[in-house]
Amino acid sequence: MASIAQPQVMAQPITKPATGLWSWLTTVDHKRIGIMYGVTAFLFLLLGGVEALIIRTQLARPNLDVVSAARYNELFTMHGTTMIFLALMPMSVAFFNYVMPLQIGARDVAFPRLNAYSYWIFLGGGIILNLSWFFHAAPNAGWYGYAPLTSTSWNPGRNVDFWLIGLQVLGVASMLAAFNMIVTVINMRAPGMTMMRMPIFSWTTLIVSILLVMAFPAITAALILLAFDRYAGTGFYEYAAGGDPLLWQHLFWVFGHPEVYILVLPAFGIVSEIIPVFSRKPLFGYSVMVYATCAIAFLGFGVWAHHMFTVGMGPTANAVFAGSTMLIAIPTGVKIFNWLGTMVKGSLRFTTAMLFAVGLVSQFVIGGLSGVMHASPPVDSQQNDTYFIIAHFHYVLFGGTVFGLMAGTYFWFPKITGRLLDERLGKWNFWMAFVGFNATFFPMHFVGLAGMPRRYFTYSEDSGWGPWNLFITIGAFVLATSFLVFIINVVKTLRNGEVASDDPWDAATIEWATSSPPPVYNFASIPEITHRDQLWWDKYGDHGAGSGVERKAPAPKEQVDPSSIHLPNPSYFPLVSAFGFFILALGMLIDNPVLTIGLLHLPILVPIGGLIMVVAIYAWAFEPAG
Amino acid sequence: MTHGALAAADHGEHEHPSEQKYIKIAIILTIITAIEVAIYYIDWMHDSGALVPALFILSIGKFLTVIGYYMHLKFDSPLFRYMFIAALVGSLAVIGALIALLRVHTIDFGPGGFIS
Amino acid sequence: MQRSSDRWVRRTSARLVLLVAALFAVGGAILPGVVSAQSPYSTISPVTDQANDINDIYKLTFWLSLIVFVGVQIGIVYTVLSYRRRAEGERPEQIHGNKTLEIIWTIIPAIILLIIFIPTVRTIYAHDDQVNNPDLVVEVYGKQWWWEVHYPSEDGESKIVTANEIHVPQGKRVVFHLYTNNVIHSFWVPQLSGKMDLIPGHENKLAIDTDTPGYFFGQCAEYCGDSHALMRFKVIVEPEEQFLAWQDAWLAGPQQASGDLAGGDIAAVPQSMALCMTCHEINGVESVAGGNAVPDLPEELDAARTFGPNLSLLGCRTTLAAGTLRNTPENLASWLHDPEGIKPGNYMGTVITPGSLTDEQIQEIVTYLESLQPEEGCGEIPVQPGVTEQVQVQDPD
Amino acid sequence: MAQAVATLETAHGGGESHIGGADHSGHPPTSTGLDSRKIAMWAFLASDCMFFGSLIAMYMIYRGEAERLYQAGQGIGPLPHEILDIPYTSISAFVLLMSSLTMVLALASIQKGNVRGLRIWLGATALLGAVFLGGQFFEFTEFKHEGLGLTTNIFGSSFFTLTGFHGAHVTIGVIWLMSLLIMSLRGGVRKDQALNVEIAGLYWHFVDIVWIVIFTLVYLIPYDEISTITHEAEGALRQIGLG
Repeated sequence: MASIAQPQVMAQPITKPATGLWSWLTTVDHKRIGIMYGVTAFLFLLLGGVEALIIRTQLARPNLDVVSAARYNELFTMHGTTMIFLALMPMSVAFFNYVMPLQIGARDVAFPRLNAYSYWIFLGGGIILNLSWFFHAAPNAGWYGYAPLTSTSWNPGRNVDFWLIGLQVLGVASMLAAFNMIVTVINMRAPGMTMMRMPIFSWTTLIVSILLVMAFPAITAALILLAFDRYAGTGFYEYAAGGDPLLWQHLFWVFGHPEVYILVLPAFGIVSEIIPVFSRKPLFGYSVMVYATCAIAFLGFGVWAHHMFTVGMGPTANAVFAGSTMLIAIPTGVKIFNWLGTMVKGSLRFTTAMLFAVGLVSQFVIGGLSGVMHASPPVDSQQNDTYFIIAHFHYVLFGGTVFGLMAGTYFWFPKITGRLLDERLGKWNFWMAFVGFNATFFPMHFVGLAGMPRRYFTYSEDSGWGPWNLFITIGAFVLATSFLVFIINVVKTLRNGEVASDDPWDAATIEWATSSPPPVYNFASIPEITHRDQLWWDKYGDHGAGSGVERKAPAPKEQVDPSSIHLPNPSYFPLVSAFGFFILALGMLIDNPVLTIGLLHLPILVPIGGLIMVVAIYAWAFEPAG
Repeated sequence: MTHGALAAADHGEHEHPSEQKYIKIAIILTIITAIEVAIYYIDWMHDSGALVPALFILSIGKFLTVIGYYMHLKFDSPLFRYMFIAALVGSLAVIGALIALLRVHTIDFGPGGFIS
Repeated sequence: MQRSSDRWVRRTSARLVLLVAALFAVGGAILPGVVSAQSPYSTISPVTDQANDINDIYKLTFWLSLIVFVGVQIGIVYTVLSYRRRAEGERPEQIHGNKTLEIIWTIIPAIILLIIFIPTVRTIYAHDDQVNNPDLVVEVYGKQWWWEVHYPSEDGESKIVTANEIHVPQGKRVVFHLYTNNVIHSFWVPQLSGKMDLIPGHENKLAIDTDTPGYFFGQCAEYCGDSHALMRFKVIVEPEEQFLAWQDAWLAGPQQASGDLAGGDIAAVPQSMALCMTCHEINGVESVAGGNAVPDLPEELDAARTFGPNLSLLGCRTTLAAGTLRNTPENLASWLHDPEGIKPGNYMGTVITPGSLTDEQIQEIVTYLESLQPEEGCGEIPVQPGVTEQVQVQDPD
Repeated sequence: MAQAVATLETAHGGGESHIGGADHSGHPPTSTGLDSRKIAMWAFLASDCMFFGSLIAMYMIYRGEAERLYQAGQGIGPLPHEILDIPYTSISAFVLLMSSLTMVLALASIQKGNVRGLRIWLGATALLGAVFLGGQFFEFTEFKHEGLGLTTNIFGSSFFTLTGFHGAHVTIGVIWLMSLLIMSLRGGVRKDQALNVEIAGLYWHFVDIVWIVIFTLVYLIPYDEISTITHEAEGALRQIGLG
């Protein structure tokens, strides 16, 4: 009865996907929303990249004056904020959206309209953050906005307001998306897909979503207190009023450290899918990998104060957090070794996806090891807030996350578009990224050891940091060029790339069982799951090792009448409601008349936006879901 | 047959407490609240230092009663129990750590010149 | 047969590549580290016990990391080279895992981490203990963007108030008490010790044992606004006699060394400095006629204002504007001409803009300030071996 | 861990075919057999634990700070023990507690198909919620009258923020209950839609348990006592080197 539908033998697509702008604005299809997340996030990635290049140009030589000090501070704040909240997180969410429901054999996520809503709110938040440039008020207090530099006394402009409102909006989007993913993984799995048969990427989706819903409330609360400080004049972070600036740091890092795992675990999930496929071996120690992911997530909540070793927490707190931080290296190390174990004795094929995946394994190790160095508070007291730290977290977030996401893009691109990205350009892309990345970030270790603090808009000639900085800047431009190669590759592929079969990589998980790109309903009939790596099982059964192993013939297709397939209706209410939310948030930031209701003084746009938002939610609640 | 399948049975059919039970619980909750307020007014409780632990125990009792009976965590699928208890324990750990870390700061502005 | 020799060739070439790669990795990781040690802000050229303790742990983690790094990279390269797919139909043995191996590679990292953890904890507590046994306490107040330094006396009053250049005696345990009344800063002299933050409402302490004479460069390490990068300072470790002489000179207050000004009276501040004296102080100068006219600042800036450095003995400072300019009459003049241009966002720049002071006034002020020196001269600043320049400066243009 | 995973295992026996998706009741079968919306609500409540946790942590960190500043001669404004009205708030707490009872009775009614009972108890719950809110509004204006505003001192800031966000949760709850009531009056909530009521109920009870915590931590624990307690705790923490 195990039946994987083989859509390529179908005569024609049964349900034609709707086209046109309206169909995208009202879509609730997880695949389209995934694509929208991916494209938007990539555009923000380019924006953040341009900001980074300006930063690097300014630092190429001592005492340069490419941008002013104030503009430089805006640039690094926005670079960090953009990359974390607008590029890497939503890119991961793009994969959650597109791949996870296919991997678990669902027709869509649990709440399709909520999914669209998350995307539109995210877009609104991204726009709000970047609108700040046009109001000459780009955030300038650093991506972790330490109080009291964010207070009105020390930062009177609108800059910090754009940041806090933007993050608050993005937080709502992330949380809604995460609830959706949690419920989808728990509740929408195909028959027979037990948790321990679930593809490892879907596992990471679940774990990351749990991290999101547990970590974001801390920053939500912290931002609310900051908003009261700025808008109402309270003193939560003002020592003179009885407040404490360290409360901000603690609440921020209670969120901020799990956030690091939110950023990197999806990439781990992606390479855990890719390495087995291109090694033709199952993932080494699947269950240990699952437990390691859980352990990282769990420990991730107990290490936040290692960002604060120099604030004077006292020796015991420093020692405790040093210990918990070092502990987290253990499950991470297990992952690295298990990936290696997967490759050993495998039959390795180096597609671009595999190159990026192996690149992650090799580069993340560097970030992990430098992380262990400043897990020791005394060492951290020399490295904290220097370029050594910048090197460390770029090895984690670029060598880890971005490499992983690039690997995922090369891997699932044929599934998403039906065309294979060009492998020759892909290899150029990888090697340029690899060389550029190391040229940019490896020397930062040395500059950091030589004592160059981060967030310096300039430095003196005598510091001796000049030559390495020039080298770093050149590396950054090489790295940037690798993204140009990627864009060329995508454009070329979409125009006339090689058409992909349903299963171009001889993969293991069931998203490769449906057509490329998949039909709106994903699977004509929901596959029955009997094994982990179900598709390999279907193709090879219990064939052992050998040199001439043949794939099994695909099971005979099952005829399904598409009109019997139940799909959610498109809806424009998510867009309208998110628009209302956007207006509400904007009302807090730009000049508009104030409305007084009792004790409340609200800028008029706030209630208007709120009304649009609520009315649309009601309309949506009473709209037939389909 | 797993727990999940058990919970899959139509809602309302499985062993929820009866209405009488709900009312009994409400009476218990009211009594606990009354005790809480009453002991607040007993000087001995303040002086002996027993008040705070007593209040903690009583309110934890109320808390558990409401989530156990009114929110059906006692009867519902264990999934919900795991989700909520895990979140609760996690939050408590973080709150406890935050309080321990932040209550213990020295505010000593040093002699002279601080506001200069 | 054919296949196994094929594999042998692959493996041998793989080993060769590995050897070369490993050499490169080790060399590449260590050599530039040596270069990093050359910077005046180097974190790996310690001169105090505290910085040495830290560097010892750093070296321990560095070598352990290097071993793991090289090991893992060799593993990756070796695997990548040895197990390439040779035939399309090839299907390797389906290995799902190996309990023993997985336990081993859980335990080994745990042991390595324990090796790092033990000296870490020992150092944390040792350093924390040291702040309670000072020979000399120096209070440091972080400002936007400079450092105010107080040397408290027994009676609780600050005897000496200076800025940006911290004199300390050699061979003593100096404990810095760190405060701020504005935003967070971080006090960091890499060669002397790790950094410690200055946080509003908190008192943090940092101990150093000053054994090596010389001057050591410090800088702010926590982002604190526009000119965060221009908040440098210097710790000058000098023989005790010299330190005491310096202290005496400060207690005596400035003498007017230059005869250019009428009367040679320190209190005869040029009239053009009236505005300066609303924010700055000079020991021995009570106030200036008309000096109380505090300029109208925007409300939000007024709330945020920090006052300026004490200018007593300015003639002896090696640098101006928190270690960013060499102390020369020309640099002082260009600072007075346009503070904002030199240090973006600073409060003096909201009061003094180009044109606020005429060239004559600037000349008068420069002459007066540079003449603020003790009677017996400024005293030599010990030279730090290996560093040629006395100051880490920035081009005023 | 393993047990937690086990609870997630699918409930599908395997006999039934799921082609075509929806079953007759409009709900596609789910892996756990549980309704997705209910899981989502519990996930939300888990997350809200952390939200209120952060605010409560903030409150507890600043608890006693206003008194300390006052003693140091820098404080202004009413202090907690001068202004908090225990008897008044006890009644509020009782009202909210009773609303949990009416909520659960509303659910019990609709699960038996008793639409009339549902309406009565839903209405009662919303009314009790509104009474609680009215009480809070009166309390706030009274405090304002006595000189304690959001920005008066750190006690005012933390008190109004914590209880205010709880009040906002109650407000949303009341609106939700009213919406359900109106839906029911228009014939919308039938026995097979009891889940709609159950989910609203989960939210409502959660708001109630948050108040149980707030009532104890903010109102009942005496302010002078907590100061000494933290003092002792601080001493103990210092001894182990945390200070």
